[in-house]
Amino acid sequence: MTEVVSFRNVGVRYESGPEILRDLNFTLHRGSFHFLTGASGAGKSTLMRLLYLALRQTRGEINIFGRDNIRIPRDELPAIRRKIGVVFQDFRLINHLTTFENVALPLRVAGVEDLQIRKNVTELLEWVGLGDQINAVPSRLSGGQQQRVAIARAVIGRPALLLADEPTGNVDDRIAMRLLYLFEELNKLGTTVLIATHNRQLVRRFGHNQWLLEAGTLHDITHSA
Amino acid sequence: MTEVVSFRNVGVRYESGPEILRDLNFTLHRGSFHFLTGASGAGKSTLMRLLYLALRQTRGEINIFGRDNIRIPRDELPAIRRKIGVVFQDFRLINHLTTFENVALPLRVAGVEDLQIRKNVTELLEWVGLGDQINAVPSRLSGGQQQRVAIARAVIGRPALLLADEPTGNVDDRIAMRLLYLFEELNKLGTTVLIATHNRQLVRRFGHNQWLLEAGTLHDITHSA
Amino acid sequence: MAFRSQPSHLPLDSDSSTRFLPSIVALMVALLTFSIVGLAALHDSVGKWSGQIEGSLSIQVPPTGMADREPEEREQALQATVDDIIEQLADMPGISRIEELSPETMSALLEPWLGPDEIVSELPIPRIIEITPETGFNFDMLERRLGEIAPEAVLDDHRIWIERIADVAFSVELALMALIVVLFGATMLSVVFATRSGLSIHRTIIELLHLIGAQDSYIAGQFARHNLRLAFFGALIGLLIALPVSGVIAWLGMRAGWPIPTLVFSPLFIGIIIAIPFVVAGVAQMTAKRTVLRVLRRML
Amino acid sequence: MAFRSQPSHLPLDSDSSTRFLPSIVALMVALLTFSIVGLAALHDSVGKWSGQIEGSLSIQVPPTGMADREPEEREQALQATVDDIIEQLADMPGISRIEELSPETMSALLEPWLGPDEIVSELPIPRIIEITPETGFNFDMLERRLGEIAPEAVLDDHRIWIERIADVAFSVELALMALIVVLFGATMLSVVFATRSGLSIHRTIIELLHLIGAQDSYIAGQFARHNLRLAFFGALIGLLIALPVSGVIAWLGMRAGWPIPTLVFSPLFIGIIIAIPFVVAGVAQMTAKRTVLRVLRRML
Ligand SMILES: Nc1ncnc2c1ncn2[C@@H]1O[C@H](COP(=O)(O)OP(=O)(O)OP(=O)(O)O)[C@@H](O)[C@H]1O
Ligand SMILES: Nc1ncnc2c1ncn2[C@@H]1O[C@H](COP(=O)(O)OP(=O)(O)OP(=O)(O)O)[C@@H](O)[C@H]1O
Ligand SMILES: [Mg+2]
Ligand SMILES: [Mg+2]
Repeated sequence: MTEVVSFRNVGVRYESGPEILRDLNFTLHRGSFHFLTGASGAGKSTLMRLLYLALRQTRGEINIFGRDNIRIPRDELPAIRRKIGVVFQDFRLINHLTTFENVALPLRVAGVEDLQIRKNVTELLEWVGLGDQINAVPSRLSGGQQQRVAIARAVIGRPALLLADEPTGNVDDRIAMRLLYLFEELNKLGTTVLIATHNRQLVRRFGHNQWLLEAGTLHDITHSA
Repeated sequence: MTEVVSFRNVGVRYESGPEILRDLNFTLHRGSFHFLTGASGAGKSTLMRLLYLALRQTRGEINIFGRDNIRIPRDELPAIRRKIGVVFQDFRLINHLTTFENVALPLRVAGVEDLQIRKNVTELLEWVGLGDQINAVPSRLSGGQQQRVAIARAVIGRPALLLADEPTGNVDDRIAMRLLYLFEELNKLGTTVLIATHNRQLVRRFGHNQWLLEAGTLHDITHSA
Repeated sequence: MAFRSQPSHLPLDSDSSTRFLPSIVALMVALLTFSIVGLAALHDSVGKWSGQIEGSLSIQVPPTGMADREPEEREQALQATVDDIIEQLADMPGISRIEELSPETMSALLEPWLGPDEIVSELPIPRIIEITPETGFNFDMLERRLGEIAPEAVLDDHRIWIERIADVAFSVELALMALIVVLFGATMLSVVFATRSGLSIHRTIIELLHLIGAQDSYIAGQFARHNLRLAFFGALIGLLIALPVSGVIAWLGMRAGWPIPTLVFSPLFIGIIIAIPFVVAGVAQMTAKRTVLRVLRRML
Repeated sequence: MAFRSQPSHLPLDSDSSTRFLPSIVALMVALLTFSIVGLAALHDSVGKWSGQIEGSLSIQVPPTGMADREPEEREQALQATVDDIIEQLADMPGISRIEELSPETMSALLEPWLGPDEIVSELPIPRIIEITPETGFNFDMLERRLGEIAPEAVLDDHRIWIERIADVAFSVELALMALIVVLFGATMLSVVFATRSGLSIHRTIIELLHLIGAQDSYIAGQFARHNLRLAFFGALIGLLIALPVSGVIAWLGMRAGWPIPTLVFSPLFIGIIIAIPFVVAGVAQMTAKRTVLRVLRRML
């Protein structure tokens, strides 16, 4: 099975509002790397929400890890969610937990043992350049540092699918590159990566597949850019 | 008086931590336009905090609107703060207020009359492209839309000093340009503008003065870039 | 587009934390009202009892062992004992009046027992001494001293019993009053807690308002007004729950033979009940103001 | 670096909202404890009174207007009235026993008044009927019916007075019991409120945990345990405040002549007091669990 996610005629609207996304048809294969671009308000985060199962399509079919998303029983969802790492656009760090605890959260939830957690988290925090902020709470971190904590939390569990929503909006180009190398590293180990971003430069430099959300539908512009 | 802000040997540390900024010496003149760059964690937001009077230097002197910042009596601070517009890196929108109310806040606080507020806010929201989101609460807005609300709130009062901390991290280049035109517009009317950003492309395109924060000190790299 | 009617007020209402303050206030106000109604009812009862036990306590001096004496001699001996008792007890603390019951009153008292006959004056009738006790009166001490002076004398404990019970009822009343004070304090404390915890959620808003140049007094005023409204609303709900329930309980109680409370309809009582929401709202307002000002003072 | 000892538990402690739940719980538990101690003390008093008023109520049937008749005839007429009264009242509800006092008991009763003389049997002595009332007994009805049967008969209201007061005291006790029930309910409600409002602050954390793949039961369990601890802690503080204060009040009360409460030292009472923190903690835990599960169920 190489199809991680596939969409068929998917449409989404929030409550009684207009259809934000419509007629989405695409497939994410195992080990693929895509950039998702589009104007502000185009629906990138909405598409991400569909993928991390926080939102249901109003029409169409979504298949994720081989299962029809609306047919998955409630108690099987957590297991699927643990295979998905998400960098939220608004970080969603827990304010009263330290950097370490915030990053450790997915491992704690998965019941990984303490020693393992300690080793993995410290190592990863060193890599993203937060080795000296391990015990700081989010309010003591700079914007870019918070964003890196959010990224570390998303990748700590070596997810099968990584969704990053504007992961480099608050860091400089050097760190952005470093973070993308991290994503590529994961990708080489088999993780399917989808990154929503406004940073055209970055997209151009890494030259992976590029999708454009426009007027609610998805266009593959990998070769046209 | 053309000196809006001047720093003399300013240094800052948080509690007993290391000195984040040191020996800052610079002057912001009326009607000037500066970009502030620097690596993540360099101290850009910290410098901003000094400027919008949310933080005090641990040493040195800061002169703002002709007054020594630590000598301003507490009850005169609000009047000075109203002359400063701030786009916070983390937006700081009020969750249960609509877009309109969030943007109207500085005018309400200043006691501007309702009709005036209504006119100005709607006009500005149209300009930043949020004309159809006037009654949405922040949780219903996309990341870029939230950022634009934060920007609209910062500029609605036509401040004498505009401080924007990473104001384009969540919007695409087209909107980023549009927002910068808005800042330039204000700047032409006399507002002193200081924008902290990681977006080198933007800095390059607008070609204003560029300051670089590195190792805690400020370097003017306007002509070296 | 819905524009606010009061432009200078922040719309704090739609906030999700606003449900908590009213509910905790409603709860405390309901409890407080129950206790106040209870106190008023009890006070009425105690008042009624006191009215019925007003007056005195009596000592009977029986002509024990004198039946074989001459009537003259008997009366003299009895009189001596009576005078002795009165003299020795007169200076006891807590006795406001001590006096022998007149022979006429005695006849009247005995009439239903023995008939309105001459026979009374010839019989060895006991003498009765009436005592009007006052606060500080000590029944046990009286009994002890009486035992020393005239062991055959009998203290009529009918009235003293009522007195004692009224005393205990008064204690209960005091306890209930204390409970009301405690409940009032608790209500105020919970208003303070709830207001503060509500504000801790709004900390970021307070901070933001501060940074965009709002005066401390403006921010504090906004939150004070907001919390005043929430607390007043909560207190009203508390009253609206407590009053009908109290009414039903009172009705059931009266059916079961409790005295009809009149204090409940006095202006003082009604005034107190009406004052509750205002006091509660005032406390909430003040707390909010102080809390916000304290938060603000910590900021630059 | 400080690592947690329990890796599977989220460190929710350092959170600023955690101060509120314990304080409101402490307050309510203190109030509840006060009321329970008060009830126990009052129950003791009422128990003592009841012991003293056990027994009966009496009707005196005086030989009114019979002084000029022959002793024989007089006794017959009196006996007829007495039999009449006993017959007619026997079926009244609330009377468990009705019986004439024997002549010997009468003599014994009158002895201190008239001396141990033969004179008694020759005097027109009233007859006495003793009634043992039980629950459901209605004094006013008895009085009315007695007035119809024999207007000259006198109801001795000495004991009935005590009975009535004990009744009222019992009512007060019932009211206090009701108050305790209400306070208990209020404590539970405020635990529920405080727990829920605490959780509303944590909504984003709940959401995040959900999205990173935590099981509903895991999230609910974490918060349940956290709130259990907070509530237990609050309840303990409430007890630690209320018990010494109750002790001081009791001591003052006993100095002022209240009966010494013995119920307070009974195992049942001590058991109830000890149970409070556990019940409160249990309610907090359950509320947290349910609230979190409800929040989670609303999410996908
Ligand atoms: N919870 C919601 N309820 C209603 N409308 C929503 C909600 N979330 C988003 N929207 C609307 O859906 C549209 C798409 O939002 P989305 O967040 O997906 O955009 P985006 O592509 O991520 O934009 P950005 O680059 O600015 O983050 C926007 O117009 C937004 O207002
Ligand atoms: N409240 C605070 N207490 C202690 N340290 C802080 C606090 N705020 C920031 N810092 C530290 O100060 C340094 C500078 O932070 P600052 O937010 O100014 O960086 P920045 O240049 O804005 O970075 P970014 O581009 O990532 O937003 C960082 O190392 C950060 O950890
Ligand atoms: Mg988005
Ligand atoms: Mg910053």
